[in-house]
Amino acid sequence: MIAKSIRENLQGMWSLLVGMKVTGKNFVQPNITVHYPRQTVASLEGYRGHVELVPHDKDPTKSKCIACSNCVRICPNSCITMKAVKPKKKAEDKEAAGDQSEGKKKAPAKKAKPELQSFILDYNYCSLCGQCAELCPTGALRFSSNVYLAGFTRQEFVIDLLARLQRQAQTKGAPNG
Amino acid sequence: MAQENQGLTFPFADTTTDEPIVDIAPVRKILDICRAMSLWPMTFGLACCAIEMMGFGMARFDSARFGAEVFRPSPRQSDLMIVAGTISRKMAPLVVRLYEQMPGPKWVIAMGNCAISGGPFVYKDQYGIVEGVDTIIPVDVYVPGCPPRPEGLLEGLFHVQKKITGKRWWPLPQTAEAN
Amino acid sequence: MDNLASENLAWIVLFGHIAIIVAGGFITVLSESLVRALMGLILTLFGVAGLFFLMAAPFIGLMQILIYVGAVSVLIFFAIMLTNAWPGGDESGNISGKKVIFAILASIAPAVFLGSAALRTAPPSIFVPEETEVRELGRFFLEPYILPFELISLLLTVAMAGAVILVFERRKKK
Amino acid sequence: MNLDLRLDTSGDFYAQKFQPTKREDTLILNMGPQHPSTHGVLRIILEIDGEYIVRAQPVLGYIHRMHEKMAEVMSYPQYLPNPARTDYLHALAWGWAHVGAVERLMGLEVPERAEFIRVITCELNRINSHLLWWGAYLLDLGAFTPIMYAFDDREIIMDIMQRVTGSRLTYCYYRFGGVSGDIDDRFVSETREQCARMKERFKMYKALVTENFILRKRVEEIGEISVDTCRRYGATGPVLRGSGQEYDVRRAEPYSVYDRFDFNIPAYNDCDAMGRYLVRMDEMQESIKIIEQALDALPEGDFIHPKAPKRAKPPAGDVYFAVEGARGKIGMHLVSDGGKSAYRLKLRAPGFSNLSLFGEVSQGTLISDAVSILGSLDLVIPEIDR
Amino acid sequence: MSILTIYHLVAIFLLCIGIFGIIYRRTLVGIVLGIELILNGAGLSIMASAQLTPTPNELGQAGALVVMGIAAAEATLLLAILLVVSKRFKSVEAGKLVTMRG
Amino acid sequence: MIEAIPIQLVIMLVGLAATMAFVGLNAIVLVYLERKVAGFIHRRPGPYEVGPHGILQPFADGLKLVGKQIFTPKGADSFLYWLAPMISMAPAVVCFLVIPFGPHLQIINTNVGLVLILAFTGVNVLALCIAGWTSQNKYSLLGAARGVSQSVAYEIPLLLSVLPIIFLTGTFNLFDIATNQGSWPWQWFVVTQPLAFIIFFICALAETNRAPFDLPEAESELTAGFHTEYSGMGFALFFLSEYAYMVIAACVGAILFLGGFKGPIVDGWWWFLAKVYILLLIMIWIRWTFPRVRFDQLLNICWKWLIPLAILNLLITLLVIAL
Repeated sequence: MIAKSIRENLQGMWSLLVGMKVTGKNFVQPNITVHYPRQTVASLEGYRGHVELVPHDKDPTKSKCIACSNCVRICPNSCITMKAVKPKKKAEDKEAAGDQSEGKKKAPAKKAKPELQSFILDYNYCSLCGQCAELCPTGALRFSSNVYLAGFTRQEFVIDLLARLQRQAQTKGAPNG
Repeated sequence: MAQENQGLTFPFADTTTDEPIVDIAPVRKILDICRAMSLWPMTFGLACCAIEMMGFGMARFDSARFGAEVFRPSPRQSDLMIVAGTISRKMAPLVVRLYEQMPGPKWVIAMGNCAISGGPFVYKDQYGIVEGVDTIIPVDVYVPGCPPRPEGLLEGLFHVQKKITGKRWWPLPQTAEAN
Repeated sequence: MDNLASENLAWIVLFGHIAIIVAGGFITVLSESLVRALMGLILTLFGVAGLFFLMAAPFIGLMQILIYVGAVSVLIFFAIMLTNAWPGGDESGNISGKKVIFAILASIAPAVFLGSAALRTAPPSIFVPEETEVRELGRFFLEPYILPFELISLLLTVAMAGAVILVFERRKKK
Repeated sequence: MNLDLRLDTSGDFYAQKFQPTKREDTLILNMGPQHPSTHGVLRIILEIDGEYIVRAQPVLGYIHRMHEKMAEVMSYPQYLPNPARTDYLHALAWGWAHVGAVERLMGLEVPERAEFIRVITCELNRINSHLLWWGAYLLDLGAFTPIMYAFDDREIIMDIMQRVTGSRLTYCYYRFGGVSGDIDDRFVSETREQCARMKERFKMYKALVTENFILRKRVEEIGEISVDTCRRYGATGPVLRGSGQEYDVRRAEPYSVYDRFDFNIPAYNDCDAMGRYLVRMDEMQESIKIIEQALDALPEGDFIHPKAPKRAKPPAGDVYFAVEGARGKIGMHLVSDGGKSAYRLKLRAPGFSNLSLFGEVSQGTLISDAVSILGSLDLVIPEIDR
Repeated sequence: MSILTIYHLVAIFLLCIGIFGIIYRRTLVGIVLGIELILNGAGLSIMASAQLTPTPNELGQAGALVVMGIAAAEATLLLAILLVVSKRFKSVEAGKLVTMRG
Repeated sequence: MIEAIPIQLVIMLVGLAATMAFVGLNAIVLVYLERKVAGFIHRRPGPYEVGPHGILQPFADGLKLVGKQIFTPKGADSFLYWLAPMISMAPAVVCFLVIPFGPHLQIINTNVGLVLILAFTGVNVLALCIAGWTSQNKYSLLGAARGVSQSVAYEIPLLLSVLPIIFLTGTFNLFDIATNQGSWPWQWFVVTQPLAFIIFFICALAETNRAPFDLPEAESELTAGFHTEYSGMGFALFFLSEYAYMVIAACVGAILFLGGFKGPIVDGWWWFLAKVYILLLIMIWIRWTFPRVRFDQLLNICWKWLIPLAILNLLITLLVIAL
């Protein structure tokens, strides 16, 4: 009885030493920390940041969006507000410049296509389900990899995606051109 | 607190703290830097974001590098309240109380969309949640996302440091987009 | 000159300790909060320990701290915590004047007798006592005075056993 | 300086309604809503006698997020992100329960590849959930290091999952009729690598924790829950299996392709916290077994049913679909009136039943043991409050 | 005034204030505090008498140690008694315990 | 003795200042060390960005704690409330006075050094009690109750494990105990008294409330235990005193069992510091490895294992000495 208990306790003490060996082994192994602001994680591929507009193939300041507002309707949290106007006469020129190459079903020449005026994402309400991007008939939405958002007011995250797109096009275009 | 619970509007939390005993500009500056470099968060998780908050303290992202290592369970010893998750109306008075229990100077990060605005749980006629923690306590930094990545929270921490000292101490990550 | 200075210093130290003891004593009996009273007691204990040091018996002084402060006062603290003897509850409130008078009378009586006795029959004393080795003390305990030493041990054992039995019985009844 | 320890007279509604026993030497202690060992915002009112618990009563609702109500307001696809947020640790199982119920009601068939993807991701998610539980449980017991090691593994799994699902935690991956994106070779190879790595890690976990003397003393013969108690409260999952009942929804009412895999259902007859601990540790290894089998047998094909409707609109009727989550049986009872949002959606949260045990089991234990029991139940409070 | 007298006066002071405390205090714990004061006075007196006179020093030190031993034993027992009393009478006020009933 | 007072007083005052500095320095080093070791065990760098490799981190923490709002809970006895951390800190400083750091580095060489340390470390319990009591918080009170029973219980095996050394050397004087041992490791008492050393070490862990015996401040059970309500300076002082007691425990252990400042080749304070820090590192290592024990287990270990073993060890030692 006593012998058994002593043996058990000795084994227990041994297990404690084994535990210390494990932590000791880990102590000498290299760190796995990503030193964040100086390094970033290897792969953000596939991660959903907030959505962003995909620039048009031809004109990087324009979006592929056709203002069908599918995304507005599917969004569970109604974070997307979209404003589009039906263009007057001059719409044809732009269409000719842009949309023709896209294999879209509803791009007949006659119909006046609404033009995107503003595309505002209230990121504060988004739950990143990704259904807007999935449902988009033209593939005009994608996920940004901007995961470093933080700010002093919540208005900072009401993002005007169209303006953002244009800004990006400019900054990207500047060094190149 | 219980009475306040009945009404649906919460009086703004009592944010008064004692005046500092010594208030000389250079001393204050040094103290501010020390405060910025040793922001001890409170172990206070509400929902999903709390797991990412744990990730923020764990080996891969390691908030300890910036002095935000010591997660204190008691609000008395913490400087930073990370509101990580949805605040239900039942919880709101307690969040206010926790905030008031922290001794000044203190800072609040609203982490995740739920804490910022109610996030995915806001719909017409919703009855259960507080739409934004900034309606009940003053918030210093917002970190959006659902849930934000630990990098986002680290950025939030840097923003708090920037707010305290008026300077960003660490470089911008290379992949951060010029927004 | 040097000697005089050190002598004066010695008196200052002595009276400092006495002042601590007096203050502690008054806090112990007069404060409304029992915890504060206990703090007063501890102050007194430290004062007495200091006097032991002055009497060149550091071992006894340390024992005083070890036993009284480390054990006895902690036990009393426990008693305060466990018995709901809240300050503002049991210990506060007016105390009848009669009781105070009785208390003062009862305490003055021995003071008068013993005090006068102490003053009248004061034997000549050594100003500089010499330190005893702990080893000597141990020998003293183990050779001529082994009986009292064993009696203390017995007393402590019995007290511990008694305490355990007292509290244990209550649990059994429940 | 007036602290009446016997009764929290200044307490709120719950503390006042909490009927203390007749004993007078007890004190009421509020554990939570903000307390390190409640993993969120659970509040437990304890009546303690010294260190012993006389009575314990959980108070819920501090993170009630109206999930059931939202199902009635939102259309079916709009509700997709919600289940992930009920139980954020095993988000995919909840998502599966939701899409499964809708699919069953609609009679929608899921392509085989999608089913396999679902199995793989769901099991990966289960490992993640158990790993977090493991770390957090040991944190409750006072060991700081295991949670760090658990997160090392978690981060790798999260990276693997993030590539296909897009998130780290609150996955919104399953769609009616399939999944939202296909897996690729990289996913397969990374998963295989991780499975091999995990096997090594389990050995380390065992040496560091499972065989640790102090831990064994802290969990063995603590919080014994009999099968009968489990039945009375409806406890499922590792709690029930830790009591010796080999009940697993994956085996009992097989859904998806689980009947094709060869895996054991770990069960321990000791009924104590150690039993529950071991069940979870074994379950992770079983999950790895399932994942490896699924990867081997991964068929080609669509990852989503080609005719899957974008806006699901199931016919009128009601359906119940259950899956095995990391915490137990997740059930979704969906009642539809044919509209675009559910008429009623009842979520059966396993944590709720598991928590209900606590009041009974914790009676007469030490506070430390209560923390140990609470941890061994593996609670996720938003799931309980829904 | 010899230094021994001073020590003795301090001891007497402790005795007096202890007695005062015993009568003045209303709770049992307060009374225990008074008793401790008296015991301290006794120890001090014994020590002083031995150290500052030609008496062997060990005698005084041993005496002081005995006093401490007694104090420790007494405190242990008193704690136990206090616990029992407070459970039985719901109070540790000395005035309420005069009934001598269980 | 009385003639000697002025000189001693001067030495004591200088010594006090020196020990204060030593305590402060040690706390800073230990905080840094603890966090770094914890970090490396977790495979992360620990404090890193504040100063090169984070060496300024403890300073930032300390200054921040000084700058925090000072706060007394409502209804607390504010005098006692703030007295508690000081009572906790003060004896620690006194204890350092009698520790021989090197052959000529000792502030007071007294014959009762060991008793002094044992007596003054016992005062810490009182601080714990007062802190728990005056905080007006049930968690604090429970933490204090735990702390008291823990330290009172573990004081007994601690004394019993120290006794064999006293029997072997015949003195309470720490300097003499150290010089009684030889310069080489096999001449230290740890070789002749391994059981006593293990018991002493376990008791030291328990007395200093270190994990796995950190029950008075058990985070997951009692939030922060007895110092739940302390903010700023109060918390800092408790923190500091915890580390100070750790250092004292390690110092005593080094002197009693590891030969103190004696070491191969040249004796000196370097050997002493090295031994102390090795003991401290083991303490830290243990903390980051094991779960916490339960309260009744803690007492069981003490009463059922440590005390009988210590008594057995003592008896065997006596027998050997007698023969």
